Amino acid sequence: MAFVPMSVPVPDEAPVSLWRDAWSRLLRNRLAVAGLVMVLVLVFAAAFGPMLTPYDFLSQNLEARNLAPSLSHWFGTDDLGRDVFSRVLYGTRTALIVAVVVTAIAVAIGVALGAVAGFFGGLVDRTIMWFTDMTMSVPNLLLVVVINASLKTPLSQWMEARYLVTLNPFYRETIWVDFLLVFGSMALISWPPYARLVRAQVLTIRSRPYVTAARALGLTNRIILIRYVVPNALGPLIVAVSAGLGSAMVLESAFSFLGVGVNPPTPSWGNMISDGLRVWQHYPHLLAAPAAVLGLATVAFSFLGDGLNDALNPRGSK
Amino acid sequence: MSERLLDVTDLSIEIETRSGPATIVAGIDLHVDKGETLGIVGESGCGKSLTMLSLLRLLPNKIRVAGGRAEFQGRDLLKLSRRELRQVRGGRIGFVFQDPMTSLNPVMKIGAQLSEPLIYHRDMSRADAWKRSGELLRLVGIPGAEERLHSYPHELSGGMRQRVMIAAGLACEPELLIADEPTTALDVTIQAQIVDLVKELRKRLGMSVVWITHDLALIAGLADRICVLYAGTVVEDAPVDQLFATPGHPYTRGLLASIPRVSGSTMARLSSIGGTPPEPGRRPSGCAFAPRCPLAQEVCRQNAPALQPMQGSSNAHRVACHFAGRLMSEAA
Amino acid sequence: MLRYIAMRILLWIPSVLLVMLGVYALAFYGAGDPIKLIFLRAPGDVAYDPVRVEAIRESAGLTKPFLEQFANYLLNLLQGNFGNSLNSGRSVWAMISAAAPVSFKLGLCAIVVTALIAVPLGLVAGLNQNTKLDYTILGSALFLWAIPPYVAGPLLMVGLLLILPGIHVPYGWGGVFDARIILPLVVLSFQPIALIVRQTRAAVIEVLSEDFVRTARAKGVPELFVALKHVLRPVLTPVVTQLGLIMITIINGAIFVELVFGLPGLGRLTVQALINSDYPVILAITLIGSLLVMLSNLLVDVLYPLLDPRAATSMKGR
Amino acid sequence: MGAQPLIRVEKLQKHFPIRLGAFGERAVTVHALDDATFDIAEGETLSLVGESGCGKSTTGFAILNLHRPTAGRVVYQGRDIATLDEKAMRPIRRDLQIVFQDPYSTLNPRMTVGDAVGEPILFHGLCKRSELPHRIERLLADVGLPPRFAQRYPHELSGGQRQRVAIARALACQPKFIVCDEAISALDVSIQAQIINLLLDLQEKYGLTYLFIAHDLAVVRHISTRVGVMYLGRLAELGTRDQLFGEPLHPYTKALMSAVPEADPVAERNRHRQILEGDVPSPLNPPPGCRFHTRCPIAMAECRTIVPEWRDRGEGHFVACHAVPA
Repeated sequence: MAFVPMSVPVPDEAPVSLWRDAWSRLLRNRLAVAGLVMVLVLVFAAAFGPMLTPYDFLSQNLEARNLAPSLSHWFGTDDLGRDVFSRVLYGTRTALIVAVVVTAIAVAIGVALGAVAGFFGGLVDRTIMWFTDMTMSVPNLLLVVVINASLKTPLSQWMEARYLVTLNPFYRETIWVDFLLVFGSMALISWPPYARLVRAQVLTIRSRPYVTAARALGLTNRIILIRYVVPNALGPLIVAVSAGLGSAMVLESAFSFLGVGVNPPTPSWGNMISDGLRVWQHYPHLLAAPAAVLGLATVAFSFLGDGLNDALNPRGSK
Repeated sequence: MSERLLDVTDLSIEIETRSGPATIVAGIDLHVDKGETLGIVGESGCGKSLTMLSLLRLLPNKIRVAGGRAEFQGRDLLKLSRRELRQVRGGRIGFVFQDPMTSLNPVMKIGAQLSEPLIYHRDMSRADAWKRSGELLRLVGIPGAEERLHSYPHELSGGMRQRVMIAAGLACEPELLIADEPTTALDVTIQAQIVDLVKELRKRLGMSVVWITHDLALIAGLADRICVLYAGTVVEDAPVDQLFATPGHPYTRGLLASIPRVSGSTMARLSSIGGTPPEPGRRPSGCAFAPRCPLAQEVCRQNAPALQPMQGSSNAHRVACHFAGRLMSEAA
Repeated sequence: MLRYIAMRILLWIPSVLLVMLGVYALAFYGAGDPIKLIFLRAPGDVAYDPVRVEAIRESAGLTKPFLEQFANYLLNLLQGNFGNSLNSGRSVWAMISAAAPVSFKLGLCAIVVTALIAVPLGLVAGLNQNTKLDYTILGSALFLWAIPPYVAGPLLMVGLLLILPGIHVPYGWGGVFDARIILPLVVLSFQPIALIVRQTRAAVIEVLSEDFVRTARAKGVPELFVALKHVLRPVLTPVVTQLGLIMITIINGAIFVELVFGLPGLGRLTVQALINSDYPVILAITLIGSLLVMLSNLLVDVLYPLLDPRAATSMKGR
Repeated sequence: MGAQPLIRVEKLQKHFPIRLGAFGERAVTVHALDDATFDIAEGETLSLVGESGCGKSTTGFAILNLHRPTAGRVVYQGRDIATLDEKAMRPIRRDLQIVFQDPYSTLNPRMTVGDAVGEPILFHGLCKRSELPHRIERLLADVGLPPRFAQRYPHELSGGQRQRVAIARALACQPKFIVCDEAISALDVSIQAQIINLLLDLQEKYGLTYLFIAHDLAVVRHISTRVGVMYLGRLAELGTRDQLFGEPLHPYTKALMSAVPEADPVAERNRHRQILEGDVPSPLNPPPGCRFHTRCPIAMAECRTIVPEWRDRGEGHFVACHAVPA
């Protein structure tokens, strides 16, 4: 009796890429969806929020100072009579812009250094990793504060001088100095974890049989890096970025709190919290509103990060 | 007739999936007699390990027993209280797992790991248990046993580690030793050492052994009786000689035919079974083997065949195939 | 092992030098004129006399080129001379040695409290994965993580005042066994506890799926001992690592906590020094902070193989 | 076989430097492969067998220059390819392919089957882009997969199907020589038979030469022309299939053969096994002399000190053992 190989029975379904698979896994995770929705709301609020509120976040109304929350002022008003809800909404924009830009810079630096270190190894690797460890060893709040404190004045003076020479109104906007310093110094302390992660990823992926197989096919290093290493290292990076966005928001508010972040009158959750703390006992809403929103944002990103982690690295599936 | 030690009837196991529970083991019947060695043979994913793990409720997360009974010495293992279950685990039933590298705790000394069953089942003091552990290591043929007690697992070779696993399984002189592919992770020469060791220990201690494997050749010289599993059901259950001489199920025949033979002509194509086993949750209705079976008829796709004694053979040889008789006569 | 430790410590030297150089450069080029600042800040009757300023500057060695000043600073450092505070004129070493014990004691207590609370909680959550208990613990951890310490501190303080009227405001330092340490400690431990709970839980879940846990159960080991002997031991190794890394979180958090609770530690010293652009103090604190982080990293790396017998003979590198 | 061999391996050696100890303080060398000398004839299947860590996979990797050999030569088409750098090696890689053991990690999870198979074709410019889908379809048909599999991702396939894709990808370059590195070890028995048949079919169709690395002697016996037995980084014996299985000369080969169980209960019961004592020594510190002497039942004094010569004992039957007469 002969056993003839038969055609292989395969169910006819549309092919599912790992990305789409992960996406559907993410949507089944309730906490992750909650996080995703909250993040989307934050993004929406940052993009359109300030247009939707009847009050300007800057316009003061000394008649209506320190009002308790009401229908006309959802979160009440502050000591200059500014609408807190509008300010919190605008703070969302500040927080998100800072978080996105800082994370983007940090990821760019981290990915470049980590990939180079992991791919070339040897002395290059050791030098980059030494530099990474060194950066990590400086207490980061201290570093940011020092950078801000020492560079803010000279930078503003330089801008002022440029203005006097060029009369370009661009140089009058001190907000650029703020953002430049905040972005720069925060990115400086945020990149090392990304570099370490990417390096570790590159090291593991490099030793996978499919990369050896690609080498055996004669493919060039460039193709291997682009088509084999990068797409497979992306998953953990996405998880790290999601978590990183959350911590960048917290960091921004911490710096604003210490007075080295975004300066008033630009609303930021950090400086609102800092202001609110001074009058907490009398006007609790001034503290509660920004603190609660910051907490929500952090929780949202951490839910999303956890969900992404589960979706992109499903345990037990091969 | 020999005395029953373990009697598993209609055992089903399910796995939780996104689209609801999926059956992995679909109504398995098997038994082990006192002093007997039963070989359980099947390909990966056929449920052979899960069946045995379920007896001691060691199933991984999301996998659970959906029904059936498993009587061991007259008591249903699946209904034991936690306390009773603990007494059976390692006390009356010993377990040896596949990968000795991961199955021993890497941060505990060998002696401490061997002592555990003695401490918890025999109420031995730590010192007595340690001493007895040394004797156990000698029993499984580890040279320098007393010093070895102080070693960590990673300091031993794969073969030595598997001997330690066996010693732990035997520590309380259980009535039944379940060995789950204990030699798969080992080299051939080491595999031969372990097989010999178990054969000898079985003779000396008079226990029953269930040996789970995917290797028909390995089990040929080891088992008294063999159960062949396919996609979560027993397709054939026969004394070892009968199974190899007159296999009753087309799957068993296919498996035997796909093993390369000494006498086979050079470069000849092997007989092979086409296709792949069904995934859990995608079991075909009727006989699970029907889609790959060269003999399959309409009836096979409709009705799942029951495990029945082969015509013209002893009651001990049972096959789950609508055409078991026809196969036999063809072979004759 | 000693060779390894020596090598690591040797690598600290270039790291520390680079960090110091960076901060020194910031001070040199960015801080403006410290001497002028002193005069401006001085009480009204001290006249601002340019000649005197020049003289002081000369005597302080502030007119020399940058690298020479830096080299001088390092030479002084090597002799144990951290210089004098620009603000108070006191020896920086004296200021640090007064403040450091407060911070160190507080930090150590925070680590101990974290380990004692977080590890058992994480273990319980992991052992009861996906139950209500697990969700409660994990949810609380997420919540703690979302509250920045500078919000948690005042809130707790004020909240306690409201609940227990007549209680003394916990302000100031009285040593480790003083009741006033409780609140700062709690606030400082919030985020580390959240981190360690999540880490422990994840590690427990991973270990639970290991084959050797199944072996232990198959041997009839009671569940309690499975948890204590087989699960906890391997979990401790990564958790100890994380405890080392948490040093950075604690150092950062201490700045806020000391500020809010009026503790005379390094954190408050930092903030004061930053406000006054008191660079000798900032430099000294940066040095100590970096060394502390490097030391804790080294401790972790040395401890790891001692905790995990496998590492002692495992292969490293390729 | 008298003609020019396809590949000639001469005194091939591969040592890996590694660092041991918790802090990497001990630098040692793994003697993965030493002094391997043999020919691979065109169209044959040469199998290398031995236990884990014996250096059989290292040999395959070193021949393909995927691990740069520490010493020795690999002559292919009159050139020593062991010393070529990656760039010079690239055009030669087309001819020399490899199929790996683990079907689950041998394919890039982010690439479809069609992309994986089509990539080397495009890279080496073996066909026009417009013909590519047709080419892929033919390659998939060669390995027994329907064309619609080109759209699938590896995680949607079973182990056997993945191994078929891996073979199709190796075939895409139209190679002359394929290293099968434990290519069927991870598969189930019934699937193993399918893949073995496939390999034999493809060999017949395209005149392929295989270096078949495996530990399963029954499979090796089935598909090999010649067989080499390795122990702890050295070749112990090499000869035709019938020489090796019919009249093994080396004591290790004999022990290895006797350890392999046979699917026949009666024969198994009556069979006398020669079971080797102890374990394979560490390749970090291999024993001097004959590396097998620590476990050899017939070891003599000279075995402990003198490395036995690798010599032809007639009809291309090579053995390295002091106890075998010349």
